[in-house]
Amino acid sequence: MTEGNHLASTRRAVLAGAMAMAAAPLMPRPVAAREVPSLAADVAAGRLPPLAERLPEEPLVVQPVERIGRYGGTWRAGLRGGGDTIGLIRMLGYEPLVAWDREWRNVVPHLATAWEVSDEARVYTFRLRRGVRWSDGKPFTAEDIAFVVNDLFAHPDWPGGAPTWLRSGGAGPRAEVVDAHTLRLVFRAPHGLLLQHLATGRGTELTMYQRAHCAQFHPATNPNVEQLVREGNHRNWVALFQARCGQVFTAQRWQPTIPTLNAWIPETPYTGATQVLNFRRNPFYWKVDPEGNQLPYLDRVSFRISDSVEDLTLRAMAGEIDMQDRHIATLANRAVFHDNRERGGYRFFEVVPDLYNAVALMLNQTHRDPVMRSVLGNREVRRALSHAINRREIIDAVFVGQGRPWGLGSRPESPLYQPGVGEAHTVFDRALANRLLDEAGLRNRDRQGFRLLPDGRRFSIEVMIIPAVRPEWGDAAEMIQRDWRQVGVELRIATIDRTLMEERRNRNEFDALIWEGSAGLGEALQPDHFLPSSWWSAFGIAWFRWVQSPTHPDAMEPPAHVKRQLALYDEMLRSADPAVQAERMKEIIRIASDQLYAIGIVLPPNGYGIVRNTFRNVPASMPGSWSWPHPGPVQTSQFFLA
Amino acid sequence: MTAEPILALREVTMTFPVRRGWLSRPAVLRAVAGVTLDVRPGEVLGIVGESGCGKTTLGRCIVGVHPPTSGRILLRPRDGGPLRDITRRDRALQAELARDIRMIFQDPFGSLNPRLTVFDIVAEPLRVHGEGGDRAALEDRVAAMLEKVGLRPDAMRRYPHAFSGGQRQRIGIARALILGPRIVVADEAVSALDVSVRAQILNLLQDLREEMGLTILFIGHDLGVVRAFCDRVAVMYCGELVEVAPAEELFRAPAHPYTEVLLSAVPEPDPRLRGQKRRIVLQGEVPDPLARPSGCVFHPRCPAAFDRCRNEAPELTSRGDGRAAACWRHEVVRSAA
Amino acid sequence: MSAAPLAPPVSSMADPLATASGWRLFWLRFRRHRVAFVSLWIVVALYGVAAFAEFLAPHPPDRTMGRYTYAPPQPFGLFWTDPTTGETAFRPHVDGYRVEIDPVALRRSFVPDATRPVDVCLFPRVEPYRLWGVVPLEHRLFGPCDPNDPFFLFGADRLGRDVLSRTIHGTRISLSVGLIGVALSLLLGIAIGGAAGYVGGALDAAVQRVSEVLRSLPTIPLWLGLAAALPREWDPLTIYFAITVLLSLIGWIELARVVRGRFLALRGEDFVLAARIEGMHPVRVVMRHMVPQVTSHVIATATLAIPAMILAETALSFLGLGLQPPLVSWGVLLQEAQNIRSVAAAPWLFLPGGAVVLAVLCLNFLGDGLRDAADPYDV
Amino acid sequence: MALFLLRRLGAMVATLVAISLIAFAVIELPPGDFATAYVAAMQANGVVMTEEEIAGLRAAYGLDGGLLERYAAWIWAILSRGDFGQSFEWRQPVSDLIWGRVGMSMVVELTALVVMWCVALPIGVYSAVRRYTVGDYAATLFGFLGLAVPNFLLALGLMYLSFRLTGSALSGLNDDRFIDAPWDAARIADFLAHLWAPVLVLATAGMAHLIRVLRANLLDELNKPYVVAARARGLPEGRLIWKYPVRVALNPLVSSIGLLLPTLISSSVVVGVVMSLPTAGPLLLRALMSQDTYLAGAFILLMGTLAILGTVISDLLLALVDPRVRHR
Amino acid sequence: MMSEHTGRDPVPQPLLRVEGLRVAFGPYEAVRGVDFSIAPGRVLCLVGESGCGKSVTARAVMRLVEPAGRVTAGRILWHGGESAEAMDLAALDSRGRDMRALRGPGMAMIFQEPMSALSPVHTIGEQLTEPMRLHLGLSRKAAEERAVDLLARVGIPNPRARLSAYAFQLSGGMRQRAMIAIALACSPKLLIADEPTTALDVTTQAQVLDLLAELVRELGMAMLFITHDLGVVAQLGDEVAVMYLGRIVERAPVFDLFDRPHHPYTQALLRSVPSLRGPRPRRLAAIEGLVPSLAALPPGCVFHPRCERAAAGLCDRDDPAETATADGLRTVRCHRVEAFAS
Repeated sequence: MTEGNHLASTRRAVLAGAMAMAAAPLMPRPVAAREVPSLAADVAAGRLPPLAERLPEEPLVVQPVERIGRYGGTWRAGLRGGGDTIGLIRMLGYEPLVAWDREWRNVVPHLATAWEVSDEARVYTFRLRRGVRWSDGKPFTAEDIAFVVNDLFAHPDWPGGAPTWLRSGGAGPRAEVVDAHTLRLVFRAPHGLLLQHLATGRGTELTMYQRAHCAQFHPATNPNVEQLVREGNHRNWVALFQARCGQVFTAQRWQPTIPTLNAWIPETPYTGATQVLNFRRNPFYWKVDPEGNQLPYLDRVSFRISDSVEDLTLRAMAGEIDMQDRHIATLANRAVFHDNRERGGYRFFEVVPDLYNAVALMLNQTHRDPVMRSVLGNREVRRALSHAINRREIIDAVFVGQGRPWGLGSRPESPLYQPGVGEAHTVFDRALANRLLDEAGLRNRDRQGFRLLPDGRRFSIEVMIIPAVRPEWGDAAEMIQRDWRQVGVELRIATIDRTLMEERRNRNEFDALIWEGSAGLGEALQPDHFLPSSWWSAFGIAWFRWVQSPTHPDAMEPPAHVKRQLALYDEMLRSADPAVQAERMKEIIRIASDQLYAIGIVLPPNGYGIVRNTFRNVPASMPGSWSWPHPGPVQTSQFFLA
Repeated sequence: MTAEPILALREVTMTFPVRRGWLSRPAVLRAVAGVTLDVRPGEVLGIVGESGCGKTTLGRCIVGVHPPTSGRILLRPRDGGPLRDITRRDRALQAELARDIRMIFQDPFGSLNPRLTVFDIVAEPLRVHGEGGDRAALEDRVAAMLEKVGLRPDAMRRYPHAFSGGQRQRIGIARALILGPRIVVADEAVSALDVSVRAQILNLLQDLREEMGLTILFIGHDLGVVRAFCDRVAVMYCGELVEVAPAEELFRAPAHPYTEVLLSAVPEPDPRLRGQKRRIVLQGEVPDPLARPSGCVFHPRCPAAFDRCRNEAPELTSRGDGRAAACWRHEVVRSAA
Repeated sequence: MSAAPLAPPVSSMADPLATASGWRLFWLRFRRHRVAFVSLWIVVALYGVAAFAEFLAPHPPDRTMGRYTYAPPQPFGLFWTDPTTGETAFRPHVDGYRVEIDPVALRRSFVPDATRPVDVCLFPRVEPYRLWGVVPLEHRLFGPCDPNDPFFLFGADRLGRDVLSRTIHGTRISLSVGLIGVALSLLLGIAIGGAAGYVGGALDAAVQRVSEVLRSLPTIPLWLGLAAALPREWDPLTIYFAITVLLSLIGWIELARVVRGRFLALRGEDFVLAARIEGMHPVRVVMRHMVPQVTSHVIATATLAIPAMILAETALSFLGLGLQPPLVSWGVLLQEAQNIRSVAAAPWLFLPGGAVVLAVLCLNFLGDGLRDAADPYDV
Repeated sequence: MALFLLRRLGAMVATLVAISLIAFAVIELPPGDFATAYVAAMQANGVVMTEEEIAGLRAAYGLDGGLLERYAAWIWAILSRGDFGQSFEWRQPVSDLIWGRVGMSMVVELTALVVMWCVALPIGVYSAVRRYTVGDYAATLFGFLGLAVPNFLLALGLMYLSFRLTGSALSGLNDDRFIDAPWDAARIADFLAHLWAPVLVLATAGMAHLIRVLRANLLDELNKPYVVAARARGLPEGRLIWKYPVRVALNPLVSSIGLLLPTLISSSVVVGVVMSLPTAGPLLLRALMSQDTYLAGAFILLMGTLAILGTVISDLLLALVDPRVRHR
Repeated sequence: MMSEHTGRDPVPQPLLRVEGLRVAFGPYEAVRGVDFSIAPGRVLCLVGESGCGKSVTARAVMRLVEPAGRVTAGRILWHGGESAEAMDLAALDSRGRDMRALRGPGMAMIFQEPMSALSPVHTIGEQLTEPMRLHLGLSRKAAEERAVDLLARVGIPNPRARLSAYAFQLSGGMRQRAMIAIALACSPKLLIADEPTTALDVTTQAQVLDLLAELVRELGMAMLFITHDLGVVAQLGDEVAVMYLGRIVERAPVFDLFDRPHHPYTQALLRSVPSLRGPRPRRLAAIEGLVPSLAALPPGCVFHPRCERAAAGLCDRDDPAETATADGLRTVRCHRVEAFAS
């Protein structure tokens, strides 16, 4: 059993992408590594064990993007005020059991070196990397993960229980510690997408708690926990636990006192009072470059916390930010960043968004009002409305001419891309639109020229938008409004608060909404625009209700094509074979596109980020998503300052 | 001389709570302290005293600006029936009384609403009391009234700021008299005017009084004017009446030491009197109204005070000849007589 | 008796001022303030612009010309010299654009090009529209003779919308926010302050206390909280009125303070006393004798409150809590402009800010002038 | 004086209770709670949360109690233990979060106040004494311009200008390297080098009001007999103006400091957000947006308290400088 | 009490001589050519109704009408300086050093309302010592000592404690005494009193008048006393100048004036003052008509519309010149002065 291979004993195991990881399997155990210069003094003074004792027996060898780097330097970037923990996870905290490769094609070994999946994808067995140490030098074992799964997620007091992505059949798994380096997760129902989910940002939740440290705050392992709760003036042990050990999305997990597997350790706790969040290198980090140099190259990370995007933008332009795309890389800023490249001494890198569309207008096909339901549920009406939109003009005006007309379908960069699907129903053809609407029984018009519903009311659609999230939506909506006016359909734009939008959506009290079209690369992980799978499946909230519970008063039985999709998805979950999953997913997307679950406008142009010229090993292009939590899978530990 | 009073004050007292800043608890200021006084029909009764003596407050109690804290105010009805208690007035009664008892104010600038024309100002009582009919009728009455007070009828189209002080006071008089009242309270009505104009206004009031049979309460501090204008004079000190007497008598032979002091202080327009006139120099200051002296209020400054004055407060007692004074010395005189 | 008058009395029957009403005197005093007088006319003009926005703006506010995103302002000229012949003729025009596309920066640059004039007409025929949503019209005051030509005197925004037209349309909401807000404040302020000042006593004390609390509260958090509490399903116009009401909730305090102070002073005035002795109904006393005295002063205070509301609206919009597109207000326009990109490359997007400054400035001068005229020695 | 203080304090407590009620109500008014706001924020980052997770969140934050109940608990904790509760977002005691920020705010705002006075005073006096001269108009125009330009525009412009001229963004109150450093001379120097910009923005905005009130007050006083009387005693004009009418005209302004403070605090929210200052504003805005009840509540309560304290202090100041107030 | 100084005494060398003084406020002339002079130890009373220009005249002497008003013509000759040459104050810069140096040691002023003429926020002591330290160069301590003496001199009890009192803490009479003390701080040669007793009650007025008379006698200073009350004039004045509409219509020693007023305005004025003596008049004598506005002065003699004896064709046409009696002690501005001056 060599590193990177699967547990070879069972050929029935599904091969999950480890083979694709280019260099890793072939890499011999690196030798003759140098000590990290900035740690040399500590090692010499005996405060730190020598490198060989810090590195695992089988360190993860990271292939640098450009070249072997050199040690030293600080990575400066910015965080938004308010716990910008997502950004931290992406940049510093992506250390899951299994990870994505840089191309977002395959799941590759990370903290787990190999895994086996049982039939029907119910039982997963992971082989953990040997000798990996937490930042306090304690070994990382299967017990650490079992603690999270069994003692936290399965504990009745733990808020929310196991996270959704870890559930199947409505419950989380049971963790079995086979030996110190072998862990088994046993699910109640098939969970074919587990590996992919593990490789997303949320997958890191399993590897963020050191049992030895966190058990102090758990009633099962520390009988005196009540006393600590009282002393710390906490509500209960969970609050105590989260305060001292953190929780995946809270700022509290970024404390110097919490042992971590990350490349850098915070120097001060991340709190609301923090102005600059500084990290120093983790001397026990478990990755090396091909020459055996312990990563990370960069000694420090320094994140300025700013409440003003403009402030961050100016800092980036002034060359005070080394690498970043988050918050600052807006469409509008591109030109100014371009102009200040020399002044700031930076270059651009490309970020391919995990979006199939920048503007996805979803019509509520399960409208509470039967007349509206029959009209919006009519595929021909939706086609008409799609053809009525002059996408080119919107792209010109709103998207600086970037991107092409697009409906619903995977991005060309996606493995699931199917020619013609994304382009379907996107031709601007006002005559066709009018004809289709006439044929759909919407021939009558009122004095202002608007079409009337069969019951005599005006055919008027209110669309909920939150321009605060994407300013383009408001602009696009205004242009769609004009286009639809031309075919006699009224669009009313409701600028709305997010909370309220979600409330109305979940109560199924809305006509339409605009959101971005997710996902365009990681379709299977976030399929809500392709079939009724979550509250974000706004095209058929009542169908989703039905999927959840057919007896729910708000539930509506979906039509045949939806049921077909649900069946396909079920097949997908039962198989952990990526090839099978890909085929099923493609068909689901084809149906969704054909049924116009969302009327899309434009295939989003690629985003960008800026990186200082001296800041190396940043790929020229990377996907951008929470499912592929960029730049995490690039392996930020191999960034260096030339 | 002892005609039935048209207006009678019985032990009228008016106090105000005074808060002197944040520290002290509210004190009680006795602006008017137990004034009893009869006003006879058709007379001009002068009320004199230095500033702060309560004469203005007394006048305001009578016209109904504020009800007295205690005591009674009685008014003889128009038909001459028995005196009617008008101490407490609701708005209806106030409106009714506003026909009988009216007021002329001191400040010819502040007493006329600068935003209204003279017509509006003078006609307002008519309108409030529902008299006068339509606009033309109102204009006729206002014009007649204006002529009566010596203004040209076309003045009614102008605003108060277009008039001099004397003219404004005429407007104020017109407003006071247009309802044909019986009693007019003139509160320092000529104090703000220049000498030459003051005489005009006083003469005008004199004429109108005779013509309309008015009873006038003339509140003032200029003793010369009071002497010239009033039939009877009441002298106030520290909220109390210290002397009441027919004008001639009072100026000839003041019965109360304070009256004497007042008279002696008036600068006479005759240089020959320089050094001849006996000037009584008062000790100290007017007492703080919040800390009234015991006994006779005037005793700390009185040149003729004796022991009794310090301990007992003298009542205002009549001497029988229409004169009354609140002074133990006067008491002595009376008992001697 | 006041201090001996230093200046001689000037009014007499012969004086032309003699028959002037209080309002006329007010006006005459006001006219002496030259800056305020000029400001008055600018403010009147601004409100005129607000009233006739549809007619005055060369384009509808939401008209996008996708080809002209971020087009800079075009210079306007009355005479045009033909570059080929060198002849100069009267031809009102703006310079057209030469477009340069930079594919890396994802940007089109526009350079005004004098050789391609866009003819400008008075009363050009345009697509039919309705003034105030009522009066059907087919012409605007001015604009390009050919409606398809670019015509951006203030430049264009990120959607190729005419900033001038949007600014003109924004005038309507921005100025009316102030006006309506102040009207509501006035209503509240006069009612509350008037009652407190006239009745006095416990009511006065209560009002004093409440307004002290409200004044002590930093307004932005209050507005933030309240603005966040507005039901978002309301349509933009309702939100607009709600925001106005919110602004006025704070605005009344100052007005109430002024009114109360004046009423307290007026209550002791002899002419009010005279009216009260008359047995007049208190409401009539207040309406006839007290309110007219405070109006000019209140108008001045109200005028000074309008700019504060305009600024408050822009600040709220800036924080994302005020009015939202598709409504067009100056605040909304500035909110869209408030990024480095605009500062750096499209500074004309801040021209609505110029409008804010102009309006606020003029309203302040006007208010100051009015106040001086109402009461030369009062703060 | 002692009695006055007591009464003033009593009134202050009553006002504070009112403020705390308002603060709490305002934060609780918007639909939804922290959980919904949190879920929405996660959603924006692509993290989808389920109903169970949300319910778990609510339970964890104690958002399931009644409004009054929570208010009572909150206010009781503050009064009994000085415990402002926990910030939902930061899972930290609120008191750990706010003091530093509020302190920084006070530094910025008080500096702005001082600058405002130092500039407004001479300008106000000048424009009153030289009424209707070019200088008066210029001063007035300057003051009004400061008032008319929205704060955020000024801040934004200043930041960009600084970027163009010096190549560095003008934001924050310290360079990164000083932020966790002790307050030594170097840090203070750096602090002052950053402080001027927000102070400038804040001061220009408030100055007009000060100038205008001072000018009006002074115009009122300039014609008073006591000024003529002082002149009749042969005092030099400059000394006379500053000693007599200015002194009297300042008194009402002294009492207005307290009222200026809430305004300053408000505008510093906006400036703080634009210029990314470590002041209360940005955190408050965040807290309000994310419905972090106790954090926002504590901020509003604290700002209200400071404002009221400001009023009390300025009342005392007034008593100090104005004998008419002192001796009554 | 003070019968010694009467108008009959030979007139000493004047301290101040005003010639043809004119003061304008904008387009209106409030003072239209006024002449008078005051000698040390003498009291000149300037009498007239409100708006006649008496206050303006007094302030113009101290050059305190600027900038609202302006001395447009005339000379204000000051003989109080070191040199024999008279100094023309009208030619000085009203805010200049020379003028300032004169205020305080040369001339001082007391005002009608002591409350508003005293600074509300400075102590009496501060305002009292200020001119001494400024003009006499006294130390704070010396100034305070002198201030205590002065306060005692003007009859303020417990003077040392009063130094730290504020104006609002004193009664009206005390305030006026304090005001007088401040005026006397630098021992002025000329005291200008602008209606100092008008705002006071009669009893207090009497005290203040006595005090002023005493001071003039003791200190030998000259006093220009502005009043509208002829009773006050009769008590205090050595000489009287009656003003009407910006001009002195009659000037005479006090006994002459009260005995035999020449100008019809003076006569009417005297008649309209009610006396406490003699028979009670049935009616008061009034001057009919109104004081014309400065904006619309009648032609000819400005008093002619109200004058009982105005002669048509003369008084309504020609402005009367000032005529002096043979002894030069008296001047009258009336066309028909011979016709009735008996």
